Amino acid sequence: MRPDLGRITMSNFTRRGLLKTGAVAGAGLAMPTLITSPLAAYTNEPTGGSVTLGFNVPQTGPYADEGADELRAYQLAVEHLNGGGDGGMMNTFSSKALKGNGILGKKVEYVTGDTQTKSDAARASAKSMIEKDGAIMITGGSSSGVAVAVQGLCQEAGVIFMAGLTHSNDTTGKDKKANGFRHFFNGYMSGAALAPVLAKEYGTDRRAYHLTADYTWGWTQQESIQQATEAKGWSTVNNVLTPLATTDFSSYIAPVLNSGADVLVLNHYGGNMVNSLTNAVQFGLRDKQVNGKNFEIVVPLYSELMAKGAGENIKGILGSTNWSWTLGDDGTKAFVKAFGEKYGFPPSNAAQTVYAQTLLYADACERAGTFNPCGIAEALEGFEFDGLGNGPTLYRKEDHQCFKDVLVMKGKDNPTNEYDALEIVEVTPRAQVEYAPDHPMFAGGDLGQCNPGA
Amino acid sequence: MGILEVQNVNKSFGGLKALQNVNLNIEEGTIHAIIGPNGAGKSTLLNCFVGKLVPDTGTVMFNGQSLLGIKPHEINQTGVSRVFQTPEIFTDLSVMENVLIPCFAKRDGAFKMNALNRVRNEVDIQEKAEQMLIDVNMIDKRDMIASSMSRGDKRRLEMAMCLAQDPKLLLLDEPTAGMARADTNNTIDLLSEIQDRRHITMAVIEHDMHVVFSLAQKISVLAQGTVIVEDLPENIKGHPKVQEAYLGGAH
Amino acid sequence: MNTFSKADKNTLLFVIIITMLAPFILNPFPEGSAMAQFNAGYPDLMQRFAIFGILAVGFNILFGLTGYLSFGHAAFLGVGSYSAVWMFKLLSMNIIPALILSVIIAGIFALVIGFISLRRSGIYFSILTLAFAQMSFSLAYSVLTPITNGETGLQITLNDPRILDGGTGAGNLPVTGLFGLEMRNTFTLDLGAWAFQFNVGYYICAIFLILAFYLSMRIFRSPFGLMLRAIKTNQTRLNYTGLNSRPYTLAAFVISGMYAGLAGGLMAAMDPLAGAERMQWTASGEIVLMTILGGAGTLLGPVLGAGFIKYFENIFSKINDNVLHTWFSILPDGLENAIVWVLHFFVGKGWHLTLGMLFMLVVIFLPGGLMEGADRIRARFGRNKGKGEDTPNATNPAE
Amino acid sequence: MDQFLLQVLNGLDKGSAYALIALGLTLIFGTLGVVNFAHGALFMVGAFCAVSMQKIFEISKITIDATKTDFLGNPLKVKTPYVIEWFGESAGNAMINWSVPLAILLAIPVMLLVGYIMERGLIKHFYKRPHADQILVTFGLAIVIQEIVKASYGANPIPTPAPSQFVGSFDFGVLLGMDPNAVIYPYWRLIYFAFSAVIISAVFAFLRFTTFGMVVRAGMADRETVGLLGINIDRRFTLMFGAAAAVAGLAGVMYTPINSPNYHMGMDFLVLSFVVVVVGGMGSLPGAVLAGFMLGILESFASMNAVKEFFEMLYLPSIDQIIIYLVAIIVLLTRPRGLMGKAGVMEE
Repeated sequence: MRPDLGRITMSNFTRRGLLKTGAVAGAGLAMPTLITSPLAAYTNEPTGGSVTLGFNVPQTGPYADEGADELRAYQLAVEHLNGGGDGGMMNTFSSKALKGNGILGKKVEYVTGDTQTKSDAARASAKSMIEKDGAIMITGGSSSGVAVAVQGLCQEAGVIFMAGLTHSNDTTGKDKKANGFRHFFNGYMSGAALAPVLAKEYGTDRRAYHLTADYTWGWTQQESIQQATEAKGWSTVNNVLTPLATTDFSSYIAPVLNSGADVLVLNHYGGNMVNSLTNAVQFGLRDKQVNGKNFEIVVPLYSELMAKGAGENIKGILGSTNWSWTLGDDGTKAFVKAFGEKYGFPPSNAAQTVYAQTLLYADACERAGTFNPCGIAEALEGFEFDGLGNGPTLYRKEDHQCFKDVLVMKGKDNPTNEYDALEIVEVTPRAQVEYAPDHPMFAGGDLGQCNPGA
Repeated sequence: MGILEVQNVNKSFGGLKALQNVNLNIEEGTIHAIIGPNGAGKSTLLNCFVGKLVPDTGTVMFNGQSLLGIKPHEINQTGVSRVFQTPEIFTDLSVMENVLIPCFAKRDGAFKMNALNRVRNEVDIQEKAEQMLIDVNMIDKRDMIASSMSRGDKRRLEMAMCLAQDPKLLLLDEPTAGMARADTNNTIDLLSEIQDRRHITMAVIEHDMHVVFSLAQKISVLAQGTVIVEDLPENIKGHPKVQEAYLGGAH
Repeated sequence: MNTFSKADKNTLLFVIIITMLAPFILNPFPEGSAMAQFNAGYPDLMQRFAIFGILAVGFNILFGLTGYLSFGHAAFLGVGSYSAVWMFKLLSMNIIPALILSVIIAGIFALVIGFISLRRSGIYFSILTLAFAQMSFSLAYSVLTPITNGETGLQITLNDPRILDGGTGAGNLPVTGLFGLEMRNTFTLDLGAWAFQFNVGYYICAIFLILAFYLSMRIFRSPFGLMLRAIKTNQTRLNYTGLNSRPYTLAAFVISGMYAGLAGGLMAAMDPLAGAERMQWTASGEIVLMTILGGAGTLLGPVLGAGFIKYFENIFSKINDNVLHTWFSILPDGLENAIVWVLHFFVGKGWHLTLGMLFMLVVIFLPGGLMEGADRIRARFGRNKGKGEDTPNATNPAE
Repeated sequence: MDQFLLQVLNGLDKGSAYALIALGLTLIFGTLGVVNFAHGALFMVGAFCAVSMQKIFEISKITIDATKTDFLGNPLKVKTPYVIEWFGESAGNAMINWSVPLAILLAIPVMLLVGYIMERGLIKHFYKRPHADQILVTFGLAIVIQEIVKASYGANPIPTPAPSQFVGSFDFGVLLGMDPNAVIYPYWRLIYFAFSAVIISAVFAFLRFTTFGMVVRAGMADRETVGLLGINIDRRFTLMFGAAAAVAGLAGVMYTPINSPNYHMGMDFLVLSFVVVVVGGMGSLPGAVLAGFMLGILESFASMNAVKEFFEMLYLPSIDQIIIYLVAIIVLLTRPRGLMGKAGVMEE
């Protein structure tokens, strides 16, 4: 017997959830029971009393601490979704679809994996969640390389991807996908938010020297910042690309003072940023005067962990973040309270973004009344909401990018405690960081169609 | 005309003159012994024949072809094989495999060993290798790993490997060093038998005079980097220069 | 015409049976049970076992036979992946042209790098290969972004030309296949509480693994293989046997580079993405670890080592505290928390620690790698040479 | 010219770190014949000695200040380091300020102990094992050490500043009659360079002029003979391993103010330092030092804009990405055993 391949083709990705209940007891080897595809409308359709989410974060490698913080926020979100704890931001969220009884009445379960901050490992981990654990949504990550890679995978597999920390323009630009959604802000928004503040604080007649991590994220951020600052009257003296593996930036920083520049922009992230900033301060750049002005350093993308790693060196340095626990709105307060009581310290902006993403996903399921990725995508596209800490926010239909206020932060001169390294300089209103979906920096991509798998 | 002609070979290491104007002529089909006290330059001379060392000046002609400036494996392909003082064998391989390699090399030489045929399908090669092991009396050890054998066995294995190549000139560096008397005699018998049967020219470095005088048809005596005497064995015994070299005369 | 010994036939049969039945063997625990966490029988991981098996088998032809320790083999894997993805982008989603190109391109790369690196031996050779691979990685990550798409990795997109298939233009991304048979197709056999997954992609990989294994076995038992082992043992004697070892080592290097290229191509065929990290020195190091851990110079060892490392990476990293709590929930709370607290250093985010400790244990107690362990177990149970019998030097640690 | 001078300074500084690690690697390889992949981890452990010293000084008495609140609105816990409590404000603060240099006092015994345990407990059993096994077991050990540090201190870099007296940079330009700010160099990096010069000289002097050193050098040349002379070479080798660990550890301690230490800093350095050792020539101490400084300086030059642009014209963009490896390839192809390697060492 040679079965028709078309009929044997059961699924593109398997769904354990389905099989768990559909299992036929006592089937003999001679007569295997084949489940046929029409039973499932989409990949990993949950059939039991629970639904599984996949939290894919870096647990080893340089971003492990950031991943750990994301994981804490995810666990908190699951607790809140299942009706545990005080409900956190569910109480302040403008949409009231979530009832604390899981998602669509199903208890929320989760699996975790290690991205290792490598696109290969991240995809392997996500695949195992989809194929083995029956995860219906993948979320997490702390670099754009991983986000883009996993987003592509989720598109192929037919599950929703709720991006974690990814700041590259490409995630919702050149590499955007119909099944992927980004809450975090991006390089363009950093530039748009920072430039006016920089012009205000340091004047419009400044000469900037860029040090840029030599890969796509670095390039897009540098391009964004350069464009935004030049629009304010700044000039760009030089842009030097630094190799990925650099740990000691001294040879890149040493020539800066003598280059005629009076501002140094460090387009680095994570360990690279901690090192380049430490090195720059070591050289005493900030104590110098160039062109009759105080020499300044700018770090366009800040995070709490990086600030912690750089210690004293960040004092007075400007940068941007997605969110800060020091904000005063109700959503933020509720989240900081829930998180702080559970873990004993305030959440990072990575934690907030993944918490928000989880809630947004769950809410979209409730509003769509289905776990079908296409239904969810429809519910999220053009969704306007508030109460998740960032003020009124829009999930734009055209590129699945969230638009919300962006914070410009500054290293605090006299922090009162160890979590208080950064202070808010300005909350840049959403209108100021918005851009057209076909902006040249985001061109070249295509969302495609939502893919429900199966 | 000898098969190997060495003329005016000089070799020095730094300030040390290891070989000075060495002249040597090995006749085809003979066993030629090179003797001399320690440090006389015997091994250095052999190294110059196989391409391990290149003489500073002088010529080494084998079968009318210069051996200078060509690589060791190319020298070997012209028909020069060498047994080392410390046996150079494939210690991780079995005895049989050790002998198989020169058998294959003899046939293939250049790069064309079949990557997909099985070793044991090559019946003629197998037979030849077995014959070599029978010749050196090691056929019962064919499956032993070479590293686990005694030094004497290793030496005989190396000899089998060299013979498997059907060399025109076989260089032996102290073939009986460290062997028991019985083994030494076996080796002497083996070498003279091979020489009788296959007419392979041999150059032997040896300290054991019993071996030298049992085997050699001609003897060169090396002292302080020069050949002081080259003559028939019977003339070497009692030669004053030789005695002087060994007993340390006035120099 | 080419007869293998009985032991060899058994080894090959063993490999065929194991790979064909892998969906059963790797899924011993019923769905939903606490132990199901340890099941490895899902398509992605099974594919990885087979692909890294091919990679390690190929690496073993170089390292296990000649003793030349290449620290840059991941470069060939990466090159293979990039070639395959470019074939998907330009030509067709059919895996055949992609695999052919990845093997050829990796072979050319190996020829160039090998030709230069093999001028040196020992650690000098290792560092030369490392330097080439690191250069490839650095360039792929940044400068060559137009070709490699840098940090984010090369993926297929909707507007690729795909001359043979015709660009899809809109809608969903096409999937890789073999004349219409999609790699991602999986059919599931439901037996009681068990669900076994049979994936097209896995079986393609498995067939390639068997072919790769068979070819490596042929090489091991051939005069060429004998020659390579001789190179490892004593190059001096080889030279004085009239043989120039360079062409043989170069051939071994290129063959093993082509194996790596095939593995890279298969990786892309299973999941059309090629990332630069695939070429990093850590990836090369992983290949070395797999081979030594399993038993360098043995036939089966490298496959075992590859499976061992990939299993840890994919299974142990996913055990989080939550899972631990479910396992020990029957225990009294205090004890449960204590056990979970201890264990959580070794699983989940601590899986590297477990792997590091296991490396040490294996190397300390099993100098011949896992194969030595297997041999010892076989000896213990008195089963005489049958399956998995290897070269005579199987128990000698490789250098 | 000024740029050139600046990059020479940079290169010497980068080179110091490379040379120190390569020196330790070569000591272990040369004396014990062991390829130690855990050497980077020893460097990292040294760096975390500095972190620990700082943490020790910052162990605090916690008092509740009811007048203030923390971020959750609970009464604020005020921390007063015990060193301030015990030694008074100024002395206590000075100790915290000087924690990195003071960490040397902690690092020496810790590193000697770590080295001793490592050699007696593990490495000893691997002297006769193949190099591949040594690499694998020390690599496994490196992962274990690294993961233990990660579990105790986290993955994020931990700032360990130099004493405030050394913040800022020295202006060589003014000294040489150039424009101010043309050639500036941070004080701490100058100290690091001087420090490594002292350590390197000390190691060489020790090997050259002490009996102990002579025996070790003899042992490096011919272990068996020295053993036959009735000298307990094993014990000396253990000490040697401890000393190599201490060199790596001290290099790590002093490095912390330059870059905040993190748990994987050892791995970041490891491959590079192997390249340095091999370029210098396996088993050669002067070779290791020479190659360390040479690669440091070349790497610094490669980062200069003019150099980058020049190579871009030759279709070699981002030369700084690959310079080290390119140089390694060129050196190894022109000099078979690196700059000063000995024949027959690790060549099979």
